[in-house]
Amino acid sequence: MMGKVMTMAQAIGRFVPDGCSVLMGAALESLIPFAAGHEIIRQRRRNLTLIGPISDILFDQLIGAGCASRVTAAWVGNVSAGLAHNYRRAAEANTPHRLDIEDHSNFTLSLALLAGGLGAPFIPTKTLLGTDLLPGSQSFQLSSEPDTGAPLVNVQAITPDVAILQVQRSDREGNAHCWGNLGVSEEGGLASRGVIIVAEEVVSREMILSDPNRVLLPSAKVVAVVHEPWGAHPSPVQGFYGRDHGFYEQYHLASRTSEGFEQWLKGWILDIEDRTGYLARLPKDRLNQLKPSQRRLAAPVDYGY
Amino acid sequence: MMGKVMTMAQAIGRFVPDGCSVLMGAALESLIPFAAGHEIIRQRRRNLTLIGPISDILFDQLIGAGCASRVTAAWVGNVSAGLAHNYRRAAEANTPHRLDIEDHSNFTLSLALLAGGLGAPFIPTKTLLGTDLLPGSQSFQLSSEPDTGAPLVNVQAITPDVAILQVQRSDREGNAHCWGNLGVSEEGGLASRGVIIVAEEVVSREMILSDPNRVLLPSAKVVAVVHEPWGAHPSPVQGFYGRDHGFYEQYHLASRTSEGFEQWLKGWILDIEDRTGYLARLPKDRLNQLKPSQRRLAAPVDYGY
Amino acid sequence: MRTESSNTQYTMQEVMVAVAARQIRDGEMVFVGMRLPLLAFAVAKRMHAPRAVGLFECGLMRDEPAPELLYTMSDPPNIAGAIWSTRMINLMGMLQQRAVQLGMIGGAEVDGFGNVNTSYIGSRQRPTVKLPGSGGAADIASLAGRFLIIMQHERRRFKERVDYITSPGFGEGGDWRRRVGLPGGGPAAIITTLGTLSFDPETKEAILASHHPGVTPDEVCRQTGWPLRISPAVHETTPPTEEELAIIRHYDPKGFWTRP
Amino acid sequence: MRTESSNTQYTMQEVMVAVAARQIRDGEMVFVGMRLPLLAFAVAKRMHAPRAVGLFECGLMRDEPAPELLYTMSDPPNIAGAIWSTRMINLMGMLQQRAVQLGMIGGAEVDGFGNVNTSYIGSRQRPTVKLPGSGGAADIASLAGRFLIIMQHERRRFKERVDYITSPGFGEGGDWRRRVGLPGGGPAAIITTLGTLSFDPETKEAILASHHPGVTPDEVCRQTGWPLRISPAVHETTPPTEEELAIIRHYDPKGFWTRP
Repeated sequence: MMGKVMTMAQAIGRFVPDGCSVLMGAALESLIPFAAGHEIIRQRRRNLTLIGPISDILFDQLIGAGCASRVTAAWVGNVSAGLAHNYRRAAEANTPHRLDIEDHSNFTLSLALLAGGLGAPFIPTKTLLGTDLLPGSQSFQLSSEPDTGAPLVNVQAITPDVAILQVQRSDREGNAHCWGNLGVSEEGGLASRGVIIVAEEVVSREMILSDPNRVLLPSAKVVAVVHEPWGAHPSPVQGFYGRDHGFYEQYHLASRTSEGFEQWLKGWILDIEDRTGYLARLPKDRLNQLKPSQRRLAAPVDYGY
Repeated sequence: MMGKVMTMAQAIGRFVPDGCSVLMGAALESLIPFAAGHEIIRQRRRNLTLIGPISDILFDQLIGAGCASRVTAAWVGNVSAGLAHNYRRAAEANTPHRLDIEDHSNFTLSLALLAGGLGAPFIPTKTLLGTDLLPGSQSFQLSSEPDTGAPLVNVQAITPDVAILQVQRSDREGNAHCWGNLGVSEEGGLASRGVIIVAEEVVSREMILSDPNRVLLPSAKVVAVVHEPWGAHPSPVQGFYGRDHGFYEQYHLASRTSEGFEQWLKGWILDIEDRTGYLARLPKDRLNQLKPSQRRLAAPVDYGY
Repeated sequence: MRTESSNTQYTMQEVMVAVAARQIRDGEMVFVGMRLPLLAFAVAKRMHAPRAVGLFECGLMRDEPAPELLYTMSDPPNIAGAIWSTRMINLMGMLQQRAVQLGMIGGAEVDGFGNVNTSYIGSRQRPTVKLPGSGGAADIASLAGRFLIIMQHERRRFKERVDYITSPGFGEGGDWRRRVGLPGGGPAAIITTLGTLSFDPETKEAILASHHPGVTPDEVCRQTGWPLRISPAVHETTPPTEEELAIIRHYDPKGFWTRP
Repeated sequence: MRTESSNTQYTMQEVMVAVAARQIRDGEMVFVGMRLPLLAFAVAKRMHAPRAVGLFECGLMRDEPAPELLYTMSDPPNIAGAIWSTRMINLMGMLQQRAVQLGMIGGAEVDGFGNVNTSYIGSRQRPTVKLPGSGGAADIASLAGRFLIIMQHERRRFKERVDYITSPGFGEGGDWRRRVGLPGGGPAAIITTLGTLSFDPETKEAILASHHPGVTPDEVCRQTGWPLRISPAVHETTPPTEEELAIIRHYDPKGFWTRP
């Protein structure tokens, strides 16, 4: 029996087929699984549905590379630098091809994933009433409170085919520890049919089980564990590395034109074999600069009895 | 300005008035705030609505003491020993007085509290369809899926006036760490208008903030912090003490008759001033026997950057 | 109250644990209830289902049984070494997602379609006996792929029709579950102190499938409050093996749950 | 692009931060948005609202500003020392519970009733400009007790009617919010690079409340795409004090957000 630990190429090859729906960027601006996204691009996946609250340039890259036919998101852009150029070109000019956009807000996307993980068909809310996100959307149904008749929006459940979640550490079965802001990591993982865990460290089962409250989700959901140090760069991973702000800025400038993006894509993804190649292409000492300058250990916790 | 740290008597006196709805026993069989319940009994509160998934004899004590006019729960009994005698007497014979029972399952109670914390009017589910919990209940509304017409149960939100949550440690503002099975502690705290934190240890702000993922809920919700070591006895607190199974058994036997319960109540609650008196009444060495025989420290976690 | 059979002494509770354990298939997600199911999960893990995963509604998931006897599912030995310690709703959500293949519940009353009452005996307004209520049992019965009912077999508990349906079995039989909209598959068996009942695939009536060693089919019928159908293939329950008994007694050395 | 006024040099972004900070009241729960609001929260905490609490939709709550400049709200310095690191939905739930008194959002287009567009310029089917979308802004606008809109003041952005309502202001004015069922109180102010607009309590029209130092009411009107009403009490915006500026520059020493 093949275990769950595999290379990124194997994980993407087996669990992210053409046409599937994939949740990424669940922790918002941190823990973004860029290494996984880049491998999806390298394997030239097509017609993916990208799902995520905001994506901070990962979705922009996948859209520009032609992998996505649909985006279900609250926000697609470059958080510290501005608009997402490939997203714009796709929406405004069908370049590289047509892109369907299912607009959510951060709240409705998290409700949709929560409903998915709960096995509930929808969850009602009062957000977005009166906005232009509602008319014609498949994500929302207008409804009303049975007692008062007050308007409600029923947010329909989302159940992605696969979630790709970056974490600090995991054992070989996918029992994983994750810390920092969680965004929709838990709801998204529970709502998805399978989860690919991308871990900075693969550690012993004993280490993970020493702190079961820190475990993100049940390993029964996990189909693959990829050991990929620096897998979230340029986004930050608490305790491991900070955010590479300059990288976002450079991408923003490079991707202003289709040609500029093609060149960026070639240099940073297509001409490179894997994450090791990507890291080697970073300026000398960049990784060192991003490493924590200070440890900040959590207070001890005793599970003894 | 008076801070949030106060005695149990002060906290119950100020924040658990007659007629209010109070959530307790949110972590099911562990972390049950018995010390708080006993103080409610000593202060002779009346007409409370008790809310909790199961209560493992705490609700039985409050019902027997005449504090409750309503119970919203999934289960009221003695988990390791059997039925709850006071609950039976109240339901079967209006002794000591009439008790309204709002029946839930564990899932619907957690959905109701989740809805309360989300500010959603209800959450739909398929549990309980066809059961006798539905007819005539105010907690549930029969509905159907808009697309398919399939039956649904809309579980109405619950927003308790106050939640009493036992935790391992808290700072003076109510930033609290809690570990072990959480039950509905988080949903229940977020759904409630105020939270009383009962802590085994009151620790520094720095200790709590060293691990913000371990924090149970926002301290802005917390109205009182009570430092009450052994406050959950006879229920267990991971890392602090185990479950006193014999105590449950003894209560079960003592409470078989109203007279037996009255005597138990007098001995363990009414004739005692506070938790210190309660602990002093326990057999010599009982507390030592319940203390952990082994430490099991969680693996270190680094929030550094 | 031990029964002699072949060379081994065992209690009816031990038989029930062994029978329940054998219903757990390898790799399944199992919603483990209180008391005997806690032991059945441990036996199955050690015997034939090493990859089964146990879900405890208080907010725990384990892929190894706790190392010592559990009086409640929130006991410290069940928390330490869990693979997930979380909020109850996450486990209930997995149940509603249809990710849980098997659940186990107890009951005070059951009827011929496997409906279970743990709420009110007599009328709801003025019950003769107020029972503790659903806990998570109604959710397991509503949503699990299939579930086991584990009960004391007495005529007053095995009623033609329960006074109150807390945990839904097959309702009025036939396609009742589909009609009322319940997603789970319903009860797979009633494991009692006298035998094991399964269900007719069409009518969903309970049928006597096996009688425990030392118990005749007739005795089972006498303790059942409706005319109990007997399977043509009815047989004596395979008693717990030495190995099964050893595991049960390892976890419950003083017989807290198994020697009542 | 600094403006000289009294003795102090400051940028329009610094004015905006100071004006936004003054809207935060002590003890309030504040949903802090990206960019300038990050700084406004820090200024308010240090100046007049020491007990304000900041909510960051990525899943963080803080009662002290992060010790260094944040490029995004998930940056490591915002996580370390948070009073709660959790799931997004918990913070959004507090917003819908009406527990959050104030939120701050940005925008690409706004209209005279404070409706904000951050989604589509032109048609939805074939937009001239596809903007990033709502993020959490539509939720803040829908649900917060009140909210601030912080924007570049240009005629093409201040339109009689926005092409698309992402974040609802007062809709068509009057009691529109109540009619469509929005629980939050709506926009309290639009803080721009030229001045501050408040809203008529009855009609809910935007009104020029103050113009920033060096800017005339006339200039503000010229940069506004509808006939902007001017408050009878219109006045010059109180410029940032030395103390406010010191705090802003402590947190943004290189002017990443405040010297565009």
